[in-house]
Amino acid sequence: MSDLSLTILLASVLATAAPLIIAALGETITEKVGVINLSLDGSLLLAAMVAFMVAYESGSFTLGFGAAALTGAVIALMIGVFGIYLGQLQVAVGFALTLMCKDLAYFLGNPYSRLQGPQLVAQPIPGLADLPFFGPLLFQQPLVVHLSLLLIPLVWWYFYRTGRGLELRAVGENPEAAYTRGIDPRRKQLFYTLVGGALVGIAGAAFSLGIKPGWGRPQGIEGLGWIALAIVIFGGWHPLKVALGALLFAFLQVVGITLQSLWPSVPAQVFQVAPFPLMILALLLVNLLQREGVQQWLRHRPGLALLVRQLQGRPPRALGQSFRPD
Amino acid sequence: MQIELQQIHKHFGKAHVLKGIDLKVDAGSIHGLVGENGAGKSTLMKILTGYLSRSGGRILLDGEEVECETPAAAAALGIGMLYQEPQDFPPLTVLDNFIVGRDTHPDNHRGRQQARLQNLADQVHFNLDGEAQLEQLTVGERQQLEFLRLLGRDARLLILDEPTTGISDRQKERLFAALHQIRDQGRTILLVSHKLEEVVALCDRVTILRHGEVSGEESAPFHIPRLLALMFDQSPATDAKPQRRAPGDALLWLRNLSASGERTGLHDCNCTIHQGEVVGLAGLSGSGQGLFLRLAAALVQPTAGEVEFHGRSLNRRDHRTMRRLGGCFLPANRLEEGLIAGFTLVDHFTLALRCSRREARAAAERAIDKFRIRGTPDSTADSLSGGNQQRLLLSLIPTGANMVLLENPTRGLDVESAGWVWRYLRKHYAGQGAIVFSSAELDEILAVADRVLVFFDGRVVRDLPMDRVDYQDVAAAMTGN
Amino acid sequence: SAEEVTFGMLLVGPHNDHGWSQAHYEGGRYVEEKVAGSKMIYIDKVNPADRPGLTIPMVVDDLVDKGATLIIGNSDDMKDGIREAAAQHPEIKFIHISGDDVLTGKAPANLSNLMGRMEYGKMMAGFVAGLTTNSGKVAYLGPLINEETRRLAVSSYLGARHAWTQVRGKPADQFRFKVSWIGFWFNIPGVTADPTQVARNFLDTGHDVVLSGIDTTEALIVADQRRKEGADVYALPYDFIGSCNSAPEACLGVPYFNWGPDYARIVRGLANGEWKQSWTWTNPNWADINDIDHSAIGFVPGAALSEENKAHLQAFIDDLGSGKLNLFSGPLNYQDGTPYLQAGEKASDKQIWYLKQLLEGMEGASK
Amino acid sequence: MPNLRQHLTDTLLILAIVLAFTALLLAIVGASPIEAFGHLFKGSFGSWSKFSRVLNVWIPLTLCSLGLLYAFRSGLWNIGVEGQMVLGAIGAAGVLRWGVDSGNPLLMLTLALLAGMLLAALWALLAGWLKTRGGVHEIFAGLGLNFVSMGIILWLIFGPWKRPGIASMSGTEPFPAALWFPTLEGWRVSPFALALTVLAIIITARVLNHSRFGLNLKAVGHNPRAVSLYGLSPQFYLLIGIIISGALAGLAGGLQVSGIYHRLIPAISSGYGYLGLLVVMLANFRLLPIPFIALFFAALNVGSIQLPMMMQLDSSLSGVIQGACVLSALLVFGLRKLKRGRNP
Ligand SMILES: Nc1ncnc2c1ncn2[C@@H]1O[C@H](COP(=O)(O)OP(=O)(O)OP(=O)(O)O)[C@@H](O)[C@H]1O
Ligand SMILES: Nc1ncnc2c1ncn2[C@@H]1O[C@H](COP(=O)(O)OP(=O)(O)OP(=O)(O)O)[C@@H](O)[C@H]1O
Ligand SMILES: [Mg+2]
Ligand SMILES: [Mg+2]
Repeated sequence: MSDLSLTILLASVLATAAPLIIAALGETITEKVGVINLSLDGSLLLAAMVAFMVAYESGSFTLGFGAAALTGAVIALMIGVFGIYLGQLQVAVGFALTLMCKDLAYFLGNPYSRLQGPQLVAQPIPGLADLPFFGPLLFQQPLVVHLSLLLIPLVWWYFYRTGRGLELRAVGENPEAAYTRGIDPRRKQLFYTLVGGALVGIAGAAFSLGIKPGWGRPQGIEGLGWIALAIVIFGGWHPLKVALGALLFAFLQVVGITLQSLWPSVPAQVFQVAPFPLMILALLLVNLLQREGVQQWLRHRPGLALLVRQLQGRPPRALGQSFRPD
Repeated sequence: MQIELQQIHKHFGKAHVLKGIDLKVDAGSIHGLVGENGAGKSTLMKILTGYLSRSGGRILLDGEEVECETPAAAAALGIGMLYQEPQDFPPLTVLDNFIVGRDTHPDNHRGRQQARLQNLADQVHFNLDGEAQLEQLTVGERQQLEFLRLLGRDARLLILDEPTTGISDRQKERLFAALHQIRDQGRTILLVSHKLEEVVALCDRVTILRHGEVSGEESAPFHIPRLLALMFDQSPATDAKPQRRAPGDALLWLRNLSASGERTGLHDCNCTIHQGEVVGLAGLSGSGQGLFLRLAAALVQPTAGEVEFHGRSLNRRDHRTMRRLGGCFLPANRLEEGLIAGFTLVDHFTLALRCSRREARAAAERAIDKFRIRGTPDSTADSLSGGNQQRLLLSLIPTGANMVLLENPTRGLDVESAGWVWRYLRKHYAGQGAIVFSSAELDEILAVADRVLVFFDGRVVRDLPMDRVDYQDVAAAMTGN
Repeated sequence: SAEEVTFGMLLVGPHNDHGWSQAHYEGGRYVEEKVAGSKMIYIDKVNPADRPGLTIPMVVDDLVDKGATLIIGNSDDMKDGIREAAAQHPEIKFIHISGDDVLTGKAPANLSNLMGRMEYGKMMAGFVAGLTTNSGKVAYLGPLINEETRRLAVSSYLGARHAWTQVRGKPADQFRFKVSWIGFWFNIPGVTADPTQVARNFLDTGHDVVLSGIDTTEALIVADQRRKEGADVYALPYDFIGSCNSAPEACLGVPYFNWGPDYARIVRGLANGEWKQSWTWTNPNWADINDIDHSAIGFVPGAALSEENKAHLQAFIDDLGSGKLNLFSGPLNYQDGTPYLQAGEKASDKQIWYLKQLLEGMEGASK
Repeated sequence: MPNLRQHLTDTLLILAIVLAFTALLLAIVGASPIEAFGHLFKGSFGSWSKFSRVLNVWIPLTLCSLGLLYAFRSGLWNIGVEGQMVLGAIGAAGVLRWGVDSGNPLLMLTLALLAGMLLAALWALLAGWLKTRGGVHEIFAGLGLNFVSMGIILWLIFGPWKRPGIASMSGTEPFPAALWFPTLEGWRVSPFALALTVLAIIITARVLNHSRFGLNLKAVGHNPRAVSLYGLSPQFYLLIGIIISGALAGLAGGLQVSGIYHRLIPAISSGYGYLGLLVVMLANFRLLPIPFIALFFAALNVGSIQLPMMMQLDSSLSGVIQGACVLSALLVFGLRKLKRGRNP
């Protein structure tokens, strides 16, 4: 740790977290409107492949990112049509898509394996890049990092400060009630599922064009989709906490490497697997805290109760259920 | 706005719930809609707001036919509804709940909306904190908020489905004053209620529904006994009641029992059930009877107080303990809580009797015979008609049961079958134990029970032996008088 | 009279991985080109993660069905499977790459071991790294820990230290050599450390040359990214002659395997009916290590290597080739301070092959 | 039999969609669909040795799918099968390591399978407990535990159980041949494992469709609210369901160790747990089609190796076909549901 300056460490955390933040926020949007897109692990991979393929062939980042967003949205469309309109279990559709997209990515991406392709690099922003601390932290980063950082307040603002965001949350909580108030819940759900899917696609592109540039087998992002899903829960479906969760995960990853050299006797797997038990513990905690007994106990401890409330997150009530008007 | 409904029909699957309703509401009037539980009032109103589709019939507004296919379309036509079950978003704040929706002011400025909410609340002297979480509010307060939303809309027709659940008398007065004011502005109000005195106080005209049909229409001034007669079937006196026996030993104690749930919760309930008693629980639906039965069956845990059965406390126990000691519960929503859709009669008997399939088949055949279930041992529960589902449930009561808790046991049975069922239940279970049942039909209770508990707003307001029961008095107590 | 030989190739990774497996694949293609009548059938991604349920004996059955008379298994991981298959098909010949079954005597007579002396390649890579580093901090991105990976890391270290102290004449205590193991040959999120992350971490902590010991090219890519951002850092990939192509500007060179000549020799032998069980650890062709027709391993200097250092490298190679220089000579201690080689002692093949720990002076886990 | 006809049309419809989709994909990469399907078929059913290889995949896949069926019956999405299989393998490997010198291979093999089942069942119980007591959704509990089990197996292989001197992906030291399940001459599949799987199918058929326990389990899955009225504890059956699910996955893991790989390797579960989920979904959660679908999927897995060998195509096509099967099934079932809803 001694060799590593705090700035560099944090800058590295931000860079690592960027695609995760984008993907997790995309999934947050999807789940907030009541749809669960379980296909993230496959979508990320397929989108990463498509982004690389398109950017490689066209030389254009814009096209690469666009194609990836489209890929994510198309996958989300399947979830939407099957899950929302045909009333199939969203989890089943998502799971099948996860496995299929992964294989599809490797099948179609095979010719593009390990080619030198375009990659986004950090663009020091003139003037700002030389600031002490904030310069290296924020202004010598690739664009995706800025995108991820902008997205956090943006999603928060959209959720909690706009009318459409309010509708989005309302649909996720109670589609029937939203329907009685003149909102078409299924259209909303489909729309935001597509938006969320597109963001997941962009996250995939952020990997293959920026953070872990290139395409090949193994791509090195397998499993991150599950992690992103876990982070959404860990973050209690709140964009700020979700982003914090992604940053925490990235921090664990970055610091884990340093820690590994500090404690060589601890197997590397321990640091890598840590986020999963942590996620389970977080979920367990949230649920146990909602127990009547615990709540009563907390009633006499307002400080603690406040902390617990901050920790708590509740899934949107209608998550994963399909609404069908009569 | 003048509303005319012509020959409205509604089927839910095979159930024919509305059987050709004609209804005419004059512009600028308050029109009441009354009827017993399940008469079809809410269904009719939901059709009018486009929440439910109709199986047949026409809707005319000011003489012009309209479609009303979705709530959005109805809102555009100026129809607004306060639903019986609050259609809101508990995890959001009060203000968010006030704002959300395409049916109202398209203004998302929180400051202005807060001011509007405040303004509306002041008009009817309601008191709501915009920043509070909705889930911390009582159902009554949630209804108030919904009402304010409705008030704030330019709706020309306001439909209120049971708007006075859980609000205080003072607030009720204000609400009524507001309703009069709205009517005087020329808007039309459709009021659905059980509480006859409210209807009487407010309405210009009342339509009575019974079993999905219009059973009568009355104009002010109203005669309450006549309304009651139109609402409820005056079933021929059932001969189910044999000689009243003296109650035996106490079987079930409920002490200072409170619980949350249903619409009203249950508050501080005390009573003892003795062997040989048939106890009827009277009250409007959702006044606490269901919770009472579930607490007694140890399906719900109380927040305070204690249930004791055969001398054993049921707190922290589940229904299995109750069942081992001879308890048995039959829920009203048969397919949700009682039967297992997709399971055949034989399956059900196998589950209930814990026996081999051969024995279960024999039992199922016997039950089909005895309870006149229209089906075969291999019919699935969901393919049975409502009435036959009820017969199946009844046939599943273990022979040795000594505490039979029944929620609306004869719902969906015709009068004759109901009579048979009561003779059967009395003969087999009243002797060896007690029967506690709720019913939406007061006549049934009066005809069958030895003792009546009257529920109102989550409290037992009367506990009367049969010889002290007076129909008018119980009906009045049920509606809060 | 020569027979036509069909040989089967089991590749542990994708045939186009720009790494270990591709090197073998190209070796096979070389044989097809050079040995008349020879034909390769390959299966890539022969590992249980990529091909669930697949075992080596099964694939071998399949290849034998298709007419293969020689089977080459290119991964250490295939050790047990190859041995099992060899026992089941005594008439078929087997080559296990990087194994030691012949040494340990476990191999049936139709199984040979083959490996190139990549130690020299790694010494060259280390040497170049030691020449180039400004900070004196060189990093090694290791896969998992075993004898092979240890000896390759140690070779790199020896080469780098030699360049630093002997060629550049700098004090040994200003030289740092750090090894981080990701836990696997490539990244498995949630299971291994992320090599991209580890490489970044190296560069963030002042290392300016990263030697890669894993199958994939993360180290080079990260170095290239950092160069584009203005940092003066380099990397050396591993395994495959074309590895530098994915980021030439950051590449100091690549030590690579050239399996063609060995394979061609064996296939030719088989065509003539010759087979002798052997444990072969092939030297480079010192006359020209990059002679595709004769050298088992080579080192291609990268575009980023300065002309001056290229000259130093050539001299280094010449010294290694002539035997003037032997980096595996004592005194050398293991990492825990116990002696590995006494002063003046030169390591035997077995001492190198079965290297028990990293050496004193290297940071990082030995076990 | 309108029911049978409907199943048949559904199946044909699904197959048609999948064929069209796959042909399209192959056309995109410029390969001949006929040739590809031909290779897939010949690669899996072309010879006894190939078919026995298919059976080797079929065994664990079927076991996992059967297990999943128990969990689904009780209403749980046991996505943790993958990890349960890993734990089963660990349990079996642990016993075999311990019993290498026991001189009683039969006992050791039996113990190994039992230990694998037990360990996997406990691992499943943990997920079930998290669900019933902790309120953690079984999908996330299961997934999290899958990753943890991956961590455990790697830690064992690269740590305490590593081969003397080295640690590698090839796993632990192989067990002596005495501790392998014997195979018949020319076959690569252990008749014992095959018999065990068939037995599991028969037992599952009896238990799920003809026993009171199966009925209770199904009742809990159908209507957890109602079952307490019949004196059943829904929580108990949820746990039992997932435990059996885990035990069968553990058996599959144990067989992988003792019958296929003869050692513990990192990828011991081979993704059969996840694939099993697809099998069960495609079977529409019914038992009867499971062995056949599992056979089909196993054949795809095995036959797909021919694609890179003969056509330079990536073999992940098999996974794409499997996924496409499930998705088109969901589509067909969904459309049917919609149609039923429209005109009851
Ligand atoms: N979604 C539904 N599916 C099936 N049946 C329904 C549905 N909604 C209502 N019903 C049935 O339709 C009938 C009429 O119900 P409705 O809610 O209109 O009664 P109501 O008159 O409003 O009764 P209450 O006074 O209890 O509110 C009842 O028998 C009810 O069980
Ligand atoms: N889903 C179904 N599948 C098969 N048969 C059904 C199904 N639903 C109803 N039936 C049968 O159709 C017949 C008529 O059912 P319906 O519900 O209309 O009866 P009902 O007249 O309402 O009787 P009740 O007065 O007992 O409620 C019954 O014999 C019933 O068993
Ligand atoms: Mg109603
Ligand atoms: Mg009926």
